[in-house]
Amino acid sequence: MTLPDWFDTVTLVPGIPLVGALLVAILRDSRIGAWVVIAATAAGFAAALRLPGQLGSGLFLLVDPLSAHLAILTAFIGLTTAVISRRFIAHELATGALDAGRVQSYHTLFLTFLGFMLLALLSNNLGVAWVALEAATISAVLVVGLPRTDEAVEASWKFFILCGVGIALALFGTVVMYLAALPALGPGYGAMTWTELTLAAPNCRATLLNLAFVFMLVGYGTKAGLVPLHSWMPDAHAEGPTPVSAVLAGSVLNVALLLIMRLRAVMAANAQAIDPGPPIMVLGLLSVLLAAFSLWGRRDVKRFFAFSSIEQSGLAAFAIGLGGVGATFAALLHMTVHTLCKAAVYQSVGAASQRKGGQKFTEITGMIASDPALGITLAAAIIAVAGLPPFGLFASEILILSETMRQTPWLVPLLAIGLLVGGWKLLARLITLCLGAPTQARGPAVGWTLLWPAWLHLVLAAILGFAMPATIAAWLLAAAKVAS
Amino acid sequence: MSDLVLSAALPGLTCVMAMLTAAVPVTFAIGARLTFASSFVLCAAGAVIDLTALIGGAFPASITLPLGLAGQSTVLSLDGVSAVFLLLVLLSGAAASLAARDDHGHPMATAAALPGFIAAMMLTLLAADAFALVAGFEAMSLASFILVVTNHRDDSVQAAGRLYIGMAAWSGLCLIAAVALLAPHGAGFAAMRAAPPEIWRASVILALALLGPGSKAGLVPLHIWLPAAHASAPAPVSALMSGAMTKVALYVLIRLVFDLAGPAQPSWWGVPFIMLGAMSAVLGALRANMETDIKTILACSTIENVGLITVGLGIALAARGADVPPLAGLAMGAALLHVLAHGGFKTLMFLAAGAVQYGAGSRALQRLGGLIHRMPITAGVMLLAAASLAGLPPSAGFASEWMLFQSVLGAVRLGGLAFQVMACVLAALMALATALAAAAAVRLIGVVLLGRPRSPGAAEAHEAGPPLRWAMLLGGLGVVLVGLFPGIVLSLTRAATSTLVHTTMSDRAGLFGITTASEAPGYAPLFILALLVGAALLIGTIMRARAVQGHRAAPLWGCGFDASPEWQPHGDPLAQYGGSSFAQPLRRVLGHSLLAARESVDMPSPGETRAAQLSISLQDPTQTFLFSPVGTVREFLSGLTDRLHFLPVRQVLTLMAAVLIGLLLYIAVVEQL
Amino acid sequence: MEHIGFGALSYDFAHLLGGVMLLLSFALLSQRRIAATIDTYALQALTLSIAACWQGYVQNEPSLYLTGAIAFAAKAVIIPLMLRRIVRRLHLSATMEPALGIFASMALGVALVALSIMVVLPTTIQAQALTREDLALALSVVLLGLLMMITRRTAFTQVIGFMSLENGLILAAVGVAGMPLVVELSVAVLVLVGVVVFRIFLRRMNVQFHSLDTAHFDRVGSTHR
Amino acid sequence: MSAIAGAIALLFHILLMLATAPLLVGLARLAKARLVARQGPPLLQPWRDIARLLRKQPVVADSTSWLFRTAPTICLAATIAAAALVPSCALGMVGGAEADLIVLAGLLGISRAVLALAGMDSGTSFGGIGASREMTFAVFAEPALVLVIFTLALLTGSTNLDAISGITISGALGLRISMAMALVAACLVAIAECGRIPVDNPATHLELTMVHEAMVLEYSGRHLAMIELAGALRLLVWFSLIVAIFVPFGMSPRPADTGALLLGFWLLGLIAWTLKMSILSLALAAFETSRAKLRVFRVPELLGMALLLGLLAAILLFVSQGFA
Repeated sequence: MTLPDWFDTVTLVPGIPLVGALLVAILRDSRIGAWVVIAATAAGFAAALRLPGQLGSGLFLLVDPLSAHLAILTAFIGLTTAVISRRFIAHELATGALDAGRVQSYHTLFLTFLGFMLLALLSNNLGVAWVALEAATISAVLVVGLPRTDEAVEASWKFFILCGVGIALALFGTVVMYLAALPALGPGYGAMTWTELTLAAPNCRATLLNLAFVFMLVGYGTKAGLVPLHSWMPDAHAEGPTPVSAVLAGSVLNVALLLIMRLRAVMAANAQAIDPGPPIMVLGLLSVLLAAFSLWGRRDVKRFFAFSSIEQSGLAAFAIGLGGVGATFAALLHMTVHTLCKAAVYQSVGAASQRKGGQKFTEITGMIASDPALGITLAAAIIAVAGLPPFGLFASEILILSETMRQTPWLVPLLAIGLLVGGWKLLARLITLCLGAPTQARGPAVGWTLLWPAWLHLVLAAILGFAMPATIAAWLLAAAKVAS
Repeated sequence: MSDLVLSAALPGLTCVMAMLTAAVPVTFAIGARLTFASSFVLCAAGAVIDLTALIGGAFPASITLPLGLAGQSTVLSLDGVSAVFLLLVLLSGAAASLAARDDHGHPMATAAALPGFIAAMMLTLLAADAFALVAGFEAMSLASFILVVTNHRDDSVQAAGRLYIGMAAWSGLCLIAAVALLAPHGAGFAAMRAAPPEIWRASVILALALLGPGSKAGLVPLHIWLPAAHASAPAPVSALMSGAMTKVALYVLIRLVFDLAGPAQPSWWGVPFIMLGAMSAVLGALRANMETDIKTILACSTIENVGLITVGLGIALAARGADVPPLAGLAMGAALLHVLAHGGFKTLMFLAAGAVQYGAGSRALQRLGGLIHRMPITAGVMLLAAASLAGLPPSAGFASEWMLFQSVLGAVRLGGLAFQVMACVLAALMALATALAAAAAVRLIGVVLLGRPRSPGAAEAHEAGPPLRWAMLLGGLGVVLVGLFPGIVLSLTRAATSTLVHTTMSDRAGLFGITTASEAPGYAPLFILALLVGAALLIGTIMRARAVQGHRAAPLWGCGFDASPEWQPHGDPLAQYGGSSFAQPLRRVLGHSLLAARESVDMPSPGETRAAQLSISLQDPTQTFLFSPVGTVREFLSGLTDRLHFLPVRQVLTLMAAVLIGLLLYIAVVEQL
Repeated sequence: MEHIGFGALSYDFAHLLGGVMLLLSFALLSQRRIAATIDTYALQALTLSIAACWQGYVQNEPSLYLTGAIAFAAKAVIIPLMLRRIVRRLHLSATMEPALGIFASMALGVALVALSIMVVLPTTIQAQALTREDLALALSVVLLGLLMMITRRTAFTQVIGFMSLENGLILAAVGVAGMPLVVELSVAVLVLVGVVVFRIFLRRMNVQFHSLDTAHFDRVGSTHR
Repeated sequence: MSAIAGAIALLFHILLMLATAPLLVGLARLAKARLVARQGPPLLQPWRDIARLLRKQPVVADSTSWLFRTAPTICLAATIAAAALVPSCALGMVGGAEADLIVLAGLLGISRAVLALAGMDSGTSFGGIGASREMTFAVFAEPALVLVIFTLALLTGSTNLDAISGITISGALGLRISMAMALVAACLVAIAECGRIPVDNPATHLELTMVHEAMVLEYSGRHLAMIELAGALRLLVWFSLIVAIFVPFGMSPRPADTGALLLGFWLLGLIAWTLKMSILSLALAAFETSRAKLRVFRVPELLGMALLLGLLAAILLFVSQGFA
């Protein structure tokens, strides 16, 4: 079941985007660059689709249902976002928000970011995962700082300093984890490998495991945007180019949550170590509650949805903390569907803010009246994110709530308050964004044909929620078993 | 052959549901009118199928669909209870679809969402597992939300939509929590029934059911979204929401409490139902007298009627707990009969309100009047429905209210002194509510249809178009039949009653009337009708024989108001009693304390030429005591969290350090333990 | 190497180096002048590189010499030089205002060291003392770096705090027996890339705000929520 | 055969009630006049008024609708239907099985609602003011009435008037404080429902004090005749109702009980009923003479008292555990 580690088709998944990044950097032509990005992400997605047939693990890479699932998802989001961003960036270029050099940097960084994300997802080695995540963070920081506005610079600074500290703490956790596994696995790569760690966890030093857990939780929790470690997220989402927000909301959170899941699995395998559930649940619950209440005062559309991402990420973390196959399954489903839906939201919000020439709520109203296609897409995406049928977040939220009811019923009211307060505001914002009298349009109109990626996401989200094929269900279940 | 037909009932209904769902995207291809037509045909077909099943009584049947939560399948089932409610939904849906062809609003948005709305209600009713139930319920909320905000350019509609969707989210969450509590051993209804919850869990479920689906049905204290939302939607949708959706919410309540929470509950379970129901009835009826928008008035009356139904459910529950089957059957029969009757006449009333809105150009009482002259069919239908609203014999509203009073009388035997006193107060409150409803009905009819037109729009009003006219006439026929043959309608609820309270009304309901016990005197609408017609004939005969025939028309004498302007052939219309003036005595006596109604008069001093003004304000007690404080708390918390989110970088790092150190301390402490 | 314990030279020297680093962390915390801060940081980095080399010698792991060399070159020499240039070029004021009093931050620092010892000590009663002590020291350095970041107002000193934090990380990493090269590499990547990025940021921030005080950002941010 | 006989008996009963009703009003007026030492109108004056009105052609405002013109008929028909259900001199009439108190309240409600609508249709302030006040009074009268019905139903086990009278007449109930309270409450409700002093003054035409009269101000000719007749009939129905419930003694027993329809019983019942009606109407006159009309906003307080009495009656019943 071991893989040869390099030059394998698995390596193509992160490899193709990274090579594509190099290519774009060399080509120095933004228009061709955009097509290269699409081609690279498409090829990466195609390679990712083959992952389910290549289950196995090596020193550096690990393809199990969990990582394969999230890698396919990330590659898919990367592809659709690349399609959307070609048009988006062209418009930014036309309006002068970005110059040609920055556009080229954008394409390069986008692919770098995506490649390292995929690498982080597929890595079996804690160190590799860490390096990949770090590299992805840096490229994301640079992308966020691309627009030359004061706010963008501020946002990328906050992003960098917080994630930098977070990732540093995670590295410390990784060192301690290695130290904890030393007696069980001896020196060498084994003590840094998820698969080996999980197997050898009962023989690891419990107290060191605890220490490692704390540091990695804080480190990766920062990346997952868990309150109170989340401050970078609203700003980064609000100020960076919108297509990046779509990928940020989806993939970074997923990578961080995946690492937390794996960490949880290691911790849970050791009887002497502390129960990893409560701290994760507390952070998750805090995120749900605080983000929900914070939705109310927002004036900026993208920052608003960033808070919604924090809420959803918190919900997933909460479910991961609950533990058990059922809850982990729910968390996985939630992550998957949320990624799809939130990407659809950002894709349509991006188009809407370009159309209206601003991203304040006061600037974007009455979308359905002025641009029916865009307005309806946006409305559907918000409905999906708010957890209403026929979209999948509805299903995953039900699963999470009923798992909570089964395991810790006294937490249900808190969770429900968070969901209610958040969902209420989301839908109230649906009213102001999509309904009422439209504000004046300043940008290009967007028709149905340009919105197909968003609808593809929404349809997939609906299918996953209400008519999940048995094979995918079995596959997700296998993934959940890996992680719990 | 008939077995074949009956076994095809559930698949047939499922097909209807699927086709209605499919109509949502198809609308954009085939256009609004065709969608309404197909929705009408589908609903009518479904109603026929459902009626066949109800008469044939082939219950329960179930089928499994390969859709649902994460690879699991969904079970749909048809039993007596769902069939009764389904009949209402489908008939009301058919009437609304037909009437919507006459809609002057936004036909595309309405057309796309209306079939989906009906399908979602059907799913809620047919669901036999937790997921389908919740999915149907939420889809129903979503579809109705879309319908509520179709006239979204209006700020008040947006506000109503905001409130509505928030309360919908609330009730959905309560439902999910209740269902999750019920389903530790499996999500199917069968599994839930096999393992009924223990008492504390059941009690939480009861509370959640009353707060969640209860709020969706319009029960006090979470009712305030209802008048705003029902008034905002296009009229056919309001009809469907008031007539059918509130009943679907009641169905969910019934399903959870009577069926899934176990076959036996303590008698006190009925008490919260009775109390909330009585409060809703009085508050709703009182508000119906105060409001000045015809659809808001009707929506408030819906709150009242839902309250009455809930009282019936409460008595049935208490009687079931105390093991008094005859009373349980009577109360449940009353509740179900009122469900059907109210569903019918409220649908009709809203359709007529729509005709008024489009025909006279306004829904405000102060801009209507005298419509009976130019809108004879609408007026006739409205009168018919208003008689039910007022609970006058032999209309559809009376039979169920009669049964309800009888069950309140019987409820005295269910408990100790406290319960008896409660029953006694309940009787008084219900009488108050029905009398208030009668006053509201008189006010509505008197101001809208009678007198002189109060605006040019009302003076130039035109009758509804043919589809709406047909919808109203057919609906009116149905309501008349329900009123005259309550026994027959009750016999349709036989299976439902026996499922829910293990007894039926079949020995007490017949073609000619209903009785409280077999062999006892009862209520015979046909006899009452005969008596009324006979008396009228007698009077007619006498008058023809004895009195001077015909009459002489003359201008109205109005205590000497100004000469009529050109466009007001009947004098200044504002010199007649209007909605606010009609409500004045009740506003002063009851509204002041219950609805915080305040009047302020701006009287110009002598010599000033401006007009005097009377302004009236009222606020629902729920708003005062629940929503405003909760809103304040929410705002406070949002302010608090905002401060957390927008800290300077340094303080954010401090937070991070605090989390890290906190967790380190946590493990240090846990390790010591 | 499993036999290293109290009294062994290898242990004592490693311990000493760790102690020096911790001391330097405290020194960093107590500095008010920018130049002195940079010097102290350079000294800490130097100590780190010596510690890495010593560990390379003790563990007989040549890659650690590389780590030490990288640390020396990058952190003890290049970065301090660059920082000094920035200070000169930007005409930053020579002193900086801590957000928290020096004494209070020192007291907090002591508390953090106590905490790290409390957390680590029960951890490794059965493990080798080297790991135990080293881990406690490294953890202290990390926490003190964090403390420095949160008690200083300017972005400039926050960067130094961050780098001091990373010193602690590497101290931990080199102290662990047989840790594969991956970590060192990654640390190197982190430091290099991090500095580049910081450089970009410092320049840009100055262009746009004419100051390195992070409070500016917060004012900008507060208007755009 | 017996059905036809029953129908004929019912018709006779209705005609009897119709014929008597104006006399009752006349008697009350006469007695009131005599009590204040006036000569007073003759006993037959109400009938004469009605006959005179029938000879006049009605004048109808041209802004009114068909509802305005049919309202008197419906109002009178509903009152007649109510009268048909209330036993006057005999138990066990054809309508006996349907003589439910709640149905009866509903029928009286029809006549009230229809007149209120007609008042609104007239399009004047008077019509509206009367309709509004009439409906408001009903809002407060109805709960009190229902509590009375509630008490009676608890005592006798039925809301059927015929059954209640049967049980009262059998003496099974004895004397009860609850009954007394219910009687007072019922009388207060009756006063309000019939628009008598102190709730309303049937003789006034002062703008601000009118309730019922304001509502029907626009009526004339045969329409007004019907309304006058309906008003008188309503008074009679209430009197008969109170009598049938609280003092049914002397009523002719059910045919089923006696085995046959006995003319003697009937005559006895008729005499007893006439006597009781006269006494009640004299009592009404005496009461009205001694009271002044209440302000409109005081009326709810009066009816609230009736409500409390009804409540007390029921609660006393619970305490004594005396219900059937």
